[in-house]
Amino acid sequence: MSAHLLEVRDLSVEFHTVHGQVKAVQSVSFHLDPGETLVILGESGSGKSVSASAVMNLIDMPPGEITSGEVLYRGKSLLDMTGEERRAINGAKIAMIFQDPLAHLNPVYSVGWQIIEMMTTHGMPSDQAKQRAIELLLRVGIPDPESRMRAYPHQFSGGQRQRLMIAMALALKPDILIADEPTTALDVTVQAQILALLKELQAETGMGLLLITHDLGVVAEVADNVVVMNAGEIVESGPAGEVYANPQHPYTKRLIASAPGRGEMAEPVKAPGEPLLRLEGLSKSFGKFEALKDASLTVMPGEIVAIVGESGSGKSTLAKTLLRLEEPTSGEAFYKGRDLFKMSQKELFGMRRDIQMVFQDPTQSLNPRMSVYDLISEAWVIHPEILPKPKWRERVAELLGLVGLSPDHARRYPHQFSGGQRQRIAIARVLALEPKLVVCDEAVSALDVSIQAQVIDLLDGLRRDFGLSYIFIAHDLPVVRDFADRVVVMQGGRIVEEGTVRQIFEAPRNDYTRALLAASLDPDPEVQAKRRAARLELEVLRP
Amino acid sequence: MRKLSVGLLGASLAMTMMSPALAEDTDVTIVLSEELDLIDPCMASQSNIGRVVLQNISETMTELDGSGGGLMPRLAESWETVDDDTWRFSLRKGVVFSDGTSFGAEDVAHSLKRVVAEGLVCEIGAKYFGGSTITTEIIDDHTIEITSDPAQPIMPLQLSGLTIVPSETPMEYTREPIGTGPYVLSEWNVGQNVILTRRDDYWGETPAVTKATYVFRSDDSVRAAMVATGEADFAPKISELDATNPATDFAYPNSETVYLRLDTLTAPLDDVRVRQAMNLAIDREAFIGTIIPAEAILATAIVPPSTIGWNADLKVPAYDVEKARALLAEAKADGVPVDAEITLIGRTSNFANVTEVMEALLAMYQDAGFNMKLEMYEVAEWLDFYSQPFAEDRGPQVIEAMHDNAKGDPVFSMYFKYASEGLQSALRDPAVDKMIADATAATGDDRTSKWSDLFAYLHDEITADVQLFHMVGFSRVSERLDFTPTIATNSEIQLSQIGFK
Amino acid sequence: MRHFIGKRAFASALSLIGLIVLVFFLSRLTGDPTALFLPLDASLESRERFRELHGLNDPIIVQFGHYVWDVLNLDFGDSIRKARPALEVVLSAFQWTLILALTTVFLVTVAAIIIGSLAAFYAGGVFDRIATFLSLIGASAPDFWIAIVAIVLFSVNLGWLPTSGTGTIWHWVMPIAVLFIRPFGLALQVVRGSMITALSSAYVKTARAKGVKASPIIFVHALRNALLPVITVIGDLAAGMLNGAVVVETIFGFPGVGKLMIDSILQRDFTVVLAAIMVSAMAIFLMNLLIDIAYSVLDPRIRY
Amino acid sequence: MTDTDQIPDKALEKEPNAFAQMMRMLWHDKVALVAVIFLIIVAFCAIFGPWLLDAAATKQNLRGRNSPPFDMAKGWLFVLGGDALGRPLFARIIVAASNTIMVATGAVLCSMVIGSTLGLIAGYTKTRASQIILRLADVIMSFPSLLLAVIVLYMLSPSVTNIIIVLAITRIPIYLRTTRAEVLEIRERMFVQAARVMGASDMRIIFRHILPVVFPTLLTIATLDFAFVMLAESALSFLGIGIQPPEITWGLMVSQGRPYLTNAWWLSFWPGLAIILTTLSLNLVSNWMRIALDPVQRWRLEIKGKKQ
Repeated sequence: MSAHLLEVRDLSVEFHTVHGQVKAVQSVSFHLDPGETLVILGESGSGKSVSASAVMNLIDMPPGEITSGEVLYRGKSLLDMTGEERRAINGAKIAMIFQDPLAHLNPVYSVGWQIIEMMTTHGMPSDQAKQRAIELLLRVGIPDPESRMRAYPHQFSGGQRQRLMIAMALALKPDILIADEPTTALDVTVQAQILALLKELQAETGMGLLLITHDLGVVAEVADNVVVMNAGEIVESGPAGEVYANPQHPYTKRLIASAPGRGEMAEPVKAPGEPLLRLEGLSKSFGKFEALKDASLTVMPGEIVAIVGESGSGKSTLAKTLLRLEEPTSGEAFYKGRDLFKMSQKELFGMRRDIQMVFQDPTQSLNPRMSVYDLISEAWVIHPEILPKPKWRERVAELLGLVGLSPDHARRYPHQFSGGQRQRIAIARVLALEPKLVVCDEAVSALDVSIQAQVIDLLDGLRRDFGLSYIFIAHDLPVVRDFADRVVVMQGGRIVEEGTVRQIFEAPRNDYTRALLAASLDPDPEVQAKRRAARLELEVLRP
Repeated sequence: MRKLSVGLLGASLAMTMMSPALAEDTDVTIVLSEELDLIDPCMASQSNIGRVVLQNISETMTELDGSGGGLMPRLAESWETVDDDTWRFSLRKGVVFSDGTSFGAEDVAHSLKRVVAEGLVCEIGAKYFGGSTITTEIIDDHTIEITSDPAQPIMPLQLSGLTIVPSETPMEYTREPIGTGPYVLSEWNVGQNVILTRRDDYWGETPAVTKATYVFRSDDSVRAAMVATGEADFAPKISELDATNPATDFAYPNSETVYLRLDTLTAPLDDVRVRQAMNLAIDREAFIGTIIPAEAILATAIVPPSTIGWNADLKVPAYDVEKARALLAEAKADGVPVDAEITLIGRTSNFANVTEVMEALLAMYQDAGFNMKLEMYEVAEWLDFYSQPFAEDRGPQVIEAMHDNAKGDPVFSMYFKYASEGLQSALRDPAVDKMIADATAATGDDRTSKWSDLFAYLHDEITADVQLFHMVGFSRVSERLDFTPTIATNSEIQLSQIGFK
Repeated sequence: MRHFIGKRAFASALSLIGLIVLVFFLSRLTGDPTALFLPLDASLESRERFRELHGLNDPIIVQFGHYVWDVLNLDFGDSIRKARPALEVVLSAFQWTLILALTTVFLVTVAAIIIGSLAAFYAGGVFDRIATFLSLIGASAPDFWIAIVAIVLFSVNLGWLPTSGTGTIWHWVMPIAVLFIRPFGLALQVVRGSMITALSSAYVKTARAKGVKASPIIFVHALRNALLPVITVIGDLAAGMLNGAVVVETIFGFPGVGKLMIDSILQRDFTVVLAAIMVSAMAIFLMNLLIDIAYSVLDPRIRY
Repeated sequence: MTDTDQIPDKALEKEPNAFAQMMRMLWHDKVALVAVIFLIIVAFCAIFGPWLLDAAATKQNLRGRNSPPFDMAKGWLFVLGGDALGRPLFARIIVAASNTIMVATGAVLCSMVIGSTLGLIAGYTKTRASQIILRLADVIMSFPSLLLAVIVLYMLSPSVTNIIIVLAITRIPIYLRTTRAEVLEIRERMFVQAARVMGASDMRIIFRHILPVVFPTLLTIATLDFAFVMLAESALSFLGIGIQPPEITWGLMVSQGRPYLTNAWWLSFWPGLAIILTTLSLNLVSNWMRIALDPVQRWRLEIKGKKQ
């Protein structure tokens, strides 16, 4: 039997943590051949990144420790090699790119220097390396490479940075490229470009691509074979199409089932009288930069209005301005007929009860030094008229029950919960104020797919039960499709299109909306293959 | 660890490089305790300035022999009284200043004028000629008459402190002192050293030392260490604790007297019994050889024994706590508020071990039943307590002070410390005022006995203060020098007296 | 950049003015220098004359007015004690302080960076523990105590180094070594902490994935990123040293600005105190500016 | 989205309380443990020392001065020798702990409270007040601390309280600048915005949300500063403008014993050693705390003993 390009056999990794030994990876085996794209699919904590780190010798030991198994590169055991030998393979034979290119590029050295270093480290003369670096930048689509070589990572956009990472990784034409969530932090349109680039380069060099992701859409877009991981173990593997069409393991089934974007689309709500909120010509500038230009929209009672757009589209600025975390440059916002921006401190204080916000990252939006009870009851400390103190304990328990947590959890602190649980706590806190309108700023974007679905269900249930209205800010179109009544599309600080979900998803009028829809990835490999073909027709994607 | 290796590296190199630096073996290095602010001859009464200037750069009319030989001529060859308030001095001929001009009566007159000039604060003027008006009359180039109002019977002694500068010297501080002495100031590297070099055209004997370098270290042990390592030849002031090598270390009486000034103006210290109790309550002997050098002498007066009129009959009060307590009880019975809290005020770094001495005194007084607390102050604050005007509601205060009189006559002390108008006097006794005035005007044996009576009166009759110790200074002299420090070392170092073995 | 320097200079000038006003008035509260300058026996008239001569009898606000006017005419007054222009007195002491401070800071920086980086790389290991422990012991001892022990040991007993003073290069060894110890302990800790953070950062992971060797990872990739907080601390240390090192200067007879300052304070030589503050403040301002420039050189993200 | 994100889920049931966890981490770092125990002993001396040994510590015996250490003939109090006035050094060191620790604690607490309050204001508000506070910090920083000492001690007197005032003032900028820098960052964090959205007042945001997050940093600095202040106090004593007898502190003892270094080394050695050991312990504890309070670093203390 000829050796695989890369083979991982029976790998187990343990971590020493506050909570004792944790088995991050247990008896994991997979292999990769030249020209193959193998995707490791898993949610956070599944051990997918740890497996890849083991291949690259990037696990910090301690706290991590490889307890069993082997990693073979072309039949040679990597784990038995000396540090010197591993270094010779790293970069030259097996290269890696990461999720957050800004953090993974050294901020204080020019990108040219960093790309050249990859080659000089492995013995290439520096003038030759420089020549090659320029070629590489050109190849990954960085315009004007000679002068851009001298620029620093922060001077590039997110997509460009990932291109730089790719250029660096491919500098020595490695046999294997490991890509750890390479597109997770990127906008959908950029994600599509990066994935396309990776595929192109793979076709050119014939390298094996090991891609790690949590996104079924990415699997559908690029994978030949897929390995599904959960809680440190491989639960299922096989060709991507087969796994999707015919999942065997319950976890895989659940994962596929919870993928958003295939539910019923909401029918437009008939406007019953006065709008709850009406924005008129809202603008916000930071110095010369106009983050928000002349935005107008209305929210009816009980309505879910989604605002979609990519980074820099002004959707978060809109939310912050609305909540008066930022002062608008101009414009008006009528809440129940009164202008939010002209309110006195006292009126504003009253309004705070009615309009609430759920933030993107519950880890950051919950004060780590307050217990769950303190977090939720703080609402009543601030607004004592809502509830008399003796009833607090009871109500906290009630609210926790409402969001699917146990009353016992009131004594605990945020760091003792998982991401999804934390977001539930954040929602319980919002409910404590009995608001009318809740602004959800990317409230589910940081969550795993299965948890995302649960939180969405929770929000939807609360709307039914309490008649809440939502402004739902998101970049993820499938979620919006399932949840929203109306959709507002923003680009460059402007609202470019507005309509019911059906209008937007089925008959988009704006080019940008169409590009967004085209770039969004569908979990079904077959659907995705069709989209890929369709996308090629849309020129807007190519700058 | 790293530091050590730096040290080791440095050291090994140092051994090879440091040795040849010694210049001519007739050069000396003297380490003083303080950097000089000024080198103006009219400030030479400050001890460190004096140690550089006096008799080295600038000479005086007369000179007090440090080894007990009395007053000797220097630039004045002889002197006589003309009448009660006028003295005539004959000056030495053939003396030239270091700038080439020759010395004459003109220069003496100018020097006297300069030390009391407005717009120039001269310490010599304030110290020796304060309160009297001096006029001069030039008889000829080498004869001068000096008149003082009021009369000064000890004018020649006072002139042993007056540094003579050429008549061209401006009425402002000079940084280039010119004098008739055997040395000239050749370099002054501020912050580092002062260098004197020998003159060829000096009128007297040519001294052995060719060049003297003065350096400044404020730490006692460093100064001692410098002589020990050969970096310096002479440290006029070191700590007793470091004076452990009999071959190099000398004790010399430094004319300083430590005493406690009692505030006789405030109850309960206005009662003589309380003051006596304060004298009886302390075990003076216990200090000697422990925290006060063994060579120090118990004092009965504010001036050292070499001063005229010093009264050998006065006895150091015996240590008698019982008697002290009895006196206090007696005073208390008469309604004296002996329980009032007395503040014992000390001056930080006044002399070696001052803190320990004050702590020991406090403990002894508390033991004898005094209600006392100790406060230590740095000099500026301490002066506020020590000098008039006193604060109104100060409460009873006992102030530690050290007084220096190296001039051999009590006149330089008594008025300031005991007269009603005296700046540091907490005594208001008309009898004392009269005795001081009489003694000041007297001459000869009459003067001696008048001072002697005053000391007896102060010590035995009114117990004006608590006299403690006549102090000694310690100095370290390199073994290659032939030089013995004397009482004069406290104010001057005559390089011409230094020889080599 | 020019705008930034201007803004910085303005803020510093503001602080300096506040400082001068504060020092001027507060220092006057500690009594006047007359009693200290004149002998104890000096008569009240000569005291009065002294006060008159140095303008100490004027109302304090008038004295301040005179001072400000003189300073605006670049006259920083004369030292009462030394009868020399105060600025001249201060500058001659300051040159020594400057050399001492710069040399020490340079050595501290180099040593702390090298040892601290290695300690961070081997965090938890033997080297780390020994380096940390020794530097902490050094940083925990009173400096005057170390200085005197060093003199007794190295000069008197071993005769390796001169006790004190200036002159040859060997005179510098002990003052610098004593001055070195405490800042070194502090800087080492900062370098170590900052390097641990940098070494666990994502870009170091990238470098490892590239196959870069350990030493360039430490000294090229991590170090430059770790230097910003280090530079801040070094800057603070240097600023402290530019105010003089009183203890070291006192013991080693080193003619620096710290000893000058304490002497002038104790002797109430206010003009010298004020001039010294101004000179130090200027030096510290320039140094802070240099540090800001160093920031922007080290980290291209920082632009003023 | 780290891989260990979900671990707490599993550990939820057996989460120990914070104190027990701290103790466990302390147990794993033996050096820090020794340091903490030493500090507890020092604290004990500081609290009970004067009460137990004051009489012994002030009993003079001029004729039995500078008695050498380890000579048990004069009683266990003289185990470290006697000082220049024949008082037992051991007793004096224990009694002096009181003033020494009081000065250090007082100065650190005062500067921390004042400095961090000003820092909170300067960091939280964007108004002119923040600029004024910053300039004030600059002024204090460049104000010669010795001059400050002379001024305060001249106008008042060199008592323990006034030494505390002097030292506290000079340390204020450290806390001020650190707090401000932290607040500037924390102010922008999501949970602060969340509180603002709920209508929380500025006071509530500052004291309930920001301060608890800054506090561990302040605590670490304070521990270090404690050591610094002790050394500064002894330097003041060295220069003769610190605490004056008959009060005693370790710093004063060192500077009083300094002239005897060559012939009675123990006079300044033992109090010097007390200072070194205390500051060293504080530094070690501070180091330990920096790790123990940092969730990212904490594992270093957690796993020791289980592995290696």
